[in-house]
Amino acid sequence: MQEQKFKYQGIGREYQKQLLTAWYERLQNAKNDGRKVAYLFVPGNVAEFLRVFDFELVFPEVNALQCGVRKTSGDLILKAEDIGYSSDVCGYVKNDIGMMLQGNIGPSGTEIPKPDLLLCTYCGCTTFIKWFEALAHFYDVPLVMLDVPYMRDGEISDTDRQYIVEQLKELIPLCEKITGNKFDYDKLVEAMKHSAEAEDLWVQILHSAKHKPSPFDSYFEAVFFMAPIYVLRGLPECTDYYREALKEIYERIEHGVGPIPDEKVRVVIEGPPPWPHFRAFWELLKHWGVCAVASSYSKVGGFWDHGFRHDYTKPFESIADYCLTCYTNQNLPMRTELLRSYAEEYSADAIVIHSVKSCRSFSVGQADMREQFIRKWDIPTLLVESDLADPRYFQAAQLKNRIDAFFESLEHKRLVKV
Amino acid sequence: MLVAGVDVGSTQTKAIIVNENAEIVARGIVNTGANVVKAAEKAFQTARSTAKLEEWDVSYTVGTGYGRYKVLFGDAQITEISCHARGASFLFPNTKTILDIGGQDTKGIRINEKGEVIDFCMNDKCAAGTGRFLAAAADVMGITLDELGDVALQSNNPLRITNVCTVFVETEIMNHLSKGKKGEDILAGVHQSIAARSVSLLRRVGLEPEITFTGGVSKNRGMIKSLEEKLGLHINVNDDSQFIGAIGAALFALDRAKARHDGEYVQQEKIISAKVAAL
Amino acid sequence: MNNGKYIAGIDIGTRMTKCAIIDTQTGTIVSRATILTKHNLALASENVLNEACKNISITPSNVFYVASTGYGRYQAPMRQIQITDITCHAMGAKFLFPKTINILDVGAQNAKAIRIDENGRVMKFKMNDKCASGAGSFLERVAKGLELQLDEIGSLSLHSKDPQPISSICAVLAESEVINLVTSGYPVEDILMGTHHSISDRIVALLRQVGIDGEITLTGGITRNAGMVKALETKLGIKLNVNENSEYAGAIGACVLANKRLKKIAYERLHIN
Amino acid sequence: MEKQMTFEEKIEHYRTIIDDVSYPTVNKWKEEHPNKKVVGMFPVYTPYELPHAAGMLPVGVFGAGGKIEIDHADSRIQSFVCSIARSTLELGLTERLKNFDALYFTSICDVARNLSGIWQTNFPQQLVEYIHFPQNMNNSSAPKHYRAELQKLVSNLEQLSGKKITNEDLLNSIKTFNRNRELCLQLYHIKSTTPHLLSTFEAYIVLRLGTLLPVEEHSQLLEGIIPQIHQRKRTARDFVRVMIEGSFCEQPPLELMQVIEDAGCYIVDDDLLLHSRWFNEAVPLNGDPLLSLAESYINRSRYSSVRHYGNKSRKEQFLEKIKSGKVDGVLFCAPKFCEPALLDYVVLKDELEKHNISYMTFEYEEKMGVFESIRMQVETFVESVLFFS
Ligand SMILES: Nc1ncnc2c1ncn2[C@@H]1O[C@H](COP(=O)(O)OP(=O)(O)O)[C@@H](O)[C@H]1O
Ligand SMILES: Nc1ncnc2c1ncn2[C@@H]1O[C@H](COP(=O)(O)OP(=O)(O)O)[C@@H](O)[C@H]1O
Ligand code: SF4
Ligand code: SF4
Ligand code: SF4
Repeated sequence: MQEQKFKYQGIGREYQKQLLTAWYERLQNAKNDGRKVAYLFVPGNVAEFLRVFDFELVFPEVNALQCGVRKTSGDLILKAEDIGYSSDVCGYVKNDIGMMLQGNIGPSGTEIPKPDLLLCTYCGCTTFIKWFEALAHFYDVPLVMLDVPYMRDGEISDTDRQYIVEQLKELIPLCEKITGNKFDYDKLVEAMKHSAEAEDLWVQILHSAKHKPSPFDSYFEAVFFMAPIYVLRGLPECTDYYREALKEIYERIEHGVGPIPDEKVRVVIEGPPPWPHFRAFWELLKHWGVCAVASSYSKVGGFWDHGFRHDYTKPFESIADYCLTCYTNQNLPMRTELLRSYAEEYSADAIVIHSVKSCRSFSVGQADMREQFIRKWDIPTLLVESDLADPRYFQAAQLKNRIDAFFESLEHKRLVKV
Repeated sequence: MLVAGVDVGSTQTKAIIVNENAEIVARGIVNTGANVVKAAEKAFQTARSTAKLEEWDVSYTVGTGYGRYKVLFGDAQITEISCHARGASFLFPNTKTILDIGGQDTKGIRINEKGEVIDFCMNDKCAAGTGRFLAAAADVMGITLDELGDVALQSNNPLRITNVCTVFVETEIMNHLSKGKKGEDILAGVHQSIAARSVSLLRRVGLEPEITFTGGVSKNRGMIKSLEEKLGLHINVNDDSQFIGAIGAALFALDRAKARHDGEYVQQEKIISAKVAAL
Repeated sequence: MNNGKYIAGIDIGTRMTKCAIIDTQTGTIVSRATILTKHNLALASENVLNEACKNISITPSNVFYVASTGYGRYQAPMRQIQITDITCHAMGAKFLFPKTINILDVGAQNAKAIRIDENGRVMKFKMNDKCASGAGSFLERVAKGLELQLDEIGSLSLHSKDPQPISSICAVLAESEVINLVTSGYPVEDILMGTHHSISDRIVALLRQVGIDGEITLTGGITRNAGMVKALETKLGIKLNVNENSEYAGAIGACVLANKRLKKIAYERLHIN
Repeated sequence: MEKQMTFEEKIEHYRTIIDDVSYPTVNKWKEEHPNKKVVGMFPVYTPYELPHAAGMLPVGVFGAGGKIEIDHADSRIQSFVCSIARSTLELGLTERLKNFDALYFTSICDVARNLSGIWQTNFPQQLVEYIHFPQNMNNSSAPKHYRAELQKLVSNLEQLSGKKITNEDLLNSIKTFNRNRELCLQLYHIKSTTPHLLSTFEAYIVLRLGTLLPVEEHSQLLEGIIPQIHQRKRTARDFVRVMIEGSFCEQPPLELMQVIEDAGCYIVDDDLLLHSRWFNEAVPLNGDPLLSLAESYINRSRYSSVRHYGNKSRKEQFLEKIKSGKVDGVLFCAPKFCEPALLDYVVLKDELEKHNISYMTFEYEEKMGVFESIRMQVETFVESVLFFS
């Protein structure tokens, strides 16, 4: 069935690749073209706000992710360890610093321009702060914090929202000074409109995984499909992309096909993927006919699937809400409940947690989550450990053992009972 | 109906044959050695010959252990983790935690009431804390593995062994010996050191009684005692503990064979009724 | 004979105890000795000193200052000062090869990577003393397993054309792997070279942590093993500094540092009086 | 009885108290005040003034320091996490914190943050607070936001105790803690100017005891021992003056401090138990007390890796500490897996290299057992200063 050629097959992946390549090229030329460059993080990124000033945006995490997929992260991490970084700290940070030490040549071979502004969007992960402090030290450029309080009470408080709004407003003069461009309210509104439209489309793709079989893998495929909503959000290209990608999904549904030829098990996945061994990890699960119907990682850059959209009628407040609600900024009880509800909504058979050694922001608490899933809700839950950037921590034999032991018991139940 | 489980370990290969009432009818054990495929065949053959069975008498075979894919005559492979869990909860139904100390690795497995694996954790790649560590100690002391535990049990004053690494421990033992320390005290120290490491492995998966001890090292009485002391709990062991992986595999084989059997039966019924209908 | 001429450095290792004597007037090494440590560390230090003295026909009473180092440094009864292996090996390496920046000291139970500044002062170091897979005992075991002499394995491995990779990370498990490989018919020299490569991988990883930055001097008992030297050089892609004194680098460094200390004390006395 | 004890005897006695993970001082207090609440304070800094103002006992929670076996927590928190997180959870799971009615965590790192979440799910009967400290110090609304945060804590405490907290209460608490901080600083002054009179090992025990006692009692105790220290007869030795950096949260084993000092070091400054001297100046007693606390946090708190400043000024403060302590070298001594410390290390040592200051680094964890390797490292460091300067 998969062999059949549909009109849109593969567009989601291909188109996305083209967009990213174009983006890296544009970055390379940014300085020549006289554009200023801002570095920021994916979670809680204030892309719309920065686009008003025509900043080029660099996401160190996206670079690190791409290096991981292209298997260069291992060497870069060693470079960073050579200057003193411990083997126990976040692999993304080391990957990025390693890249900087090697002349800042990005994953696709193009040069990544130096920052004019380091905007640390502190959305949950405290390592973000340490990361950008290090960049500020090495590049000797100013570091500006956007302090986003953690969702410690499980809900958005007006105090927190106002605090972010005030910080954004105070950021305006600095951005104007760096870029020489005046703040323009209409431009902000326009970017917000583009964003909301793209977000609508993206959410439809995510929700499509409720179909059986799922037309879409909400983890292994989503990580490609979600790149434009991070790096291009607020631009019309982004909306175009999702329009096309959604067509592909519709077509898959129509033909009753999905990413897994014969979907046997539906799972919800928590935690970032092991980029350097992305394929191998996918294969380990595919072997058992596993399709990820929902994942938390596809929400790190924004939590839209429960209704949030950038809202041009109150741009600052909605940016604040966007920052506050992204997955990394949600507290553990919220995260646990979210995964549980996904398992229900997407009729999943199990939850798989990929625990990342060097990312404590995600990992600490996952083992405890698993206890909750198993004890409170009787959801079979598998926890595996490796790393998102450091290839040394991917122990294929151990992982295979663990994954096989888990799915064979699911399968055994089925074989014997049915 | 007879089915078999073959557990191909890094050091020893075990085979078990059970009947349809899940009663063990035969056992076989051989050293794994360099040729893993042969070892699997030999263990299976040993078991069959003790029960005077031919290959076709066994209707389903599950391979497990690190060399499970080398059980070329098997019908399916299941990881040793699932098999140990299954075997342990079969022999000791209240098992919650399993400690498996084999030749080259140590595993901690936590299971639920249904005998399903919740978590497991293993130390491989390092011989410290495995059967190998004990074998090295036995070597240095010039005694056999069977004697090791009993010698250690005689000690009243265990020495503290400070090295973790198997290589360094050998030197440490020699140093103790040359200083005239008693063999049993040294060995008791060695057992305690492994017990400590094993318990910390169990803690990582969450230690809940009852605990069942499996693998070759469970034959060592000194080890059982050290573990019980360290844990302050009774641990389950019986004569078949080294075979638990193979037993688990055989039980899985039984389930599958039955399911297949039923399935075939249903299938045949359908065909027959279809034929009848066609008449 | 002038009583005030000789300084001795004694390096009490887990396996070997080494001694070097320098003549403070010429600043040269005049005697060396090495013996097996065994378990009485104090005795080892006395024996090795006697031996080194005997070589140049003096008695320990002619040695007026003794600096001890190594694992048993606190056990040498005749010492005036004890200094750590790291400081001593660094200084010894610097003395033997003045342009040294990095030092690799590989003994029986541990491996150390050191980085020094232009004065021989230790800037950074990393050591591994928990796992035998990156230290000399690993080789001793393999030699025993293959029924070879320790001093044979290095030269034998040099004949290897196609080193056989060893997959086990652990020295103990690697030993069985090595024996399995032999029974499966692989040439011994290839297996040995593979073993040497596997150890050097770990040693080089240690070295990377302190930063590789210039001439590297190898010290410790491992320098007697030509196969290890070659394996390390292959892995690092540069030549290592090694000579017949390298094994004594710790003891020599102890002498040099003792001399330095004495000069400082003398200088201070001069200024106080 | 306290009165007749020599300083050394006192230290001995205090040590048995701080080593006891059954929290004897807390149990005693709870017996004497059966209706009052106890609030656990996770490091690094937490506003002790607030529970105090509510008539509660704020108590430092620093893990178990290797004193207990981790039986349950190891399966709840993975192996690549600092020991303090795991042993604190173990204390909870083994009901050793059952006398605690509330627990405060703060935005120092992801581990502490997620631990607060684990706590919420596992101990629903306790009030769990996760305090968000401002990270954007240059923002004009930071004091306002942090003040609101403090106000929220106050309201929750009021609910817990059923008693209103007045401005008067708050001012009184601030005053009490100002005094205690001043006394703690005096110990540090002794350590820096006459390090032979007071070792870090001793100073630490005294300060750590402070996290287990009512603050008034601790201040009184300090007032008693400070003169005793001055009267000690000890000679200064040819030791190297070092500063410890990186031990701000999980505390190093006491043996480790001894090993460092025995190897020939005077630890003249450190970042242990930072909360005890968190503010550089007294918190002002005029005006709105919560705002004073908020503004003090933003403008007058001590430098640490888990408190964000503009990058420049943080490095400056680090160097300033070194200069004012007349330090020969810095020992980066961080808990294993402590990301803030390990990440900061690279930036800070870069600064040291620029200024030609010696440093050395090693990691510790609660369960260490042997310190031989660290002893050797510190000795080497001391030698590198002694032989080469
Ligand atoms: N009688 C005995 N007493 C003590 N230890 C034993 C005994 N028999 C076997 N062992 C230990 O058990 C190990 C083999 O255990 P096993 O679980 O079969 O290992 P694996 O499955 O890894 O091959 C041997 O290496 C040996 O150390
Ligand atoms: N004759 C030899 N040939 C090759 N290697 C040797 C020889 N003698 C010693 N070695 C190597 O040196 C190691 C001992 O090194 P040494 O520095 O003396 O150790 P330590 O200082 O720990 O006693 C041995 O483990 C061995 O690998
Ligand atoms: S710790 Fe995790 S969330 Fe934080 S920067 Fe690293 S990878 Fe990202
Ligand atoms: S510590 Fe010893 S036993 Fe463990 S891996 Fe290293 S060499 Fe092997
Ligand atoms: S020790 Fe470090 S990582 Fe652990 S809780 Fe404290 S600050 Fe966080």
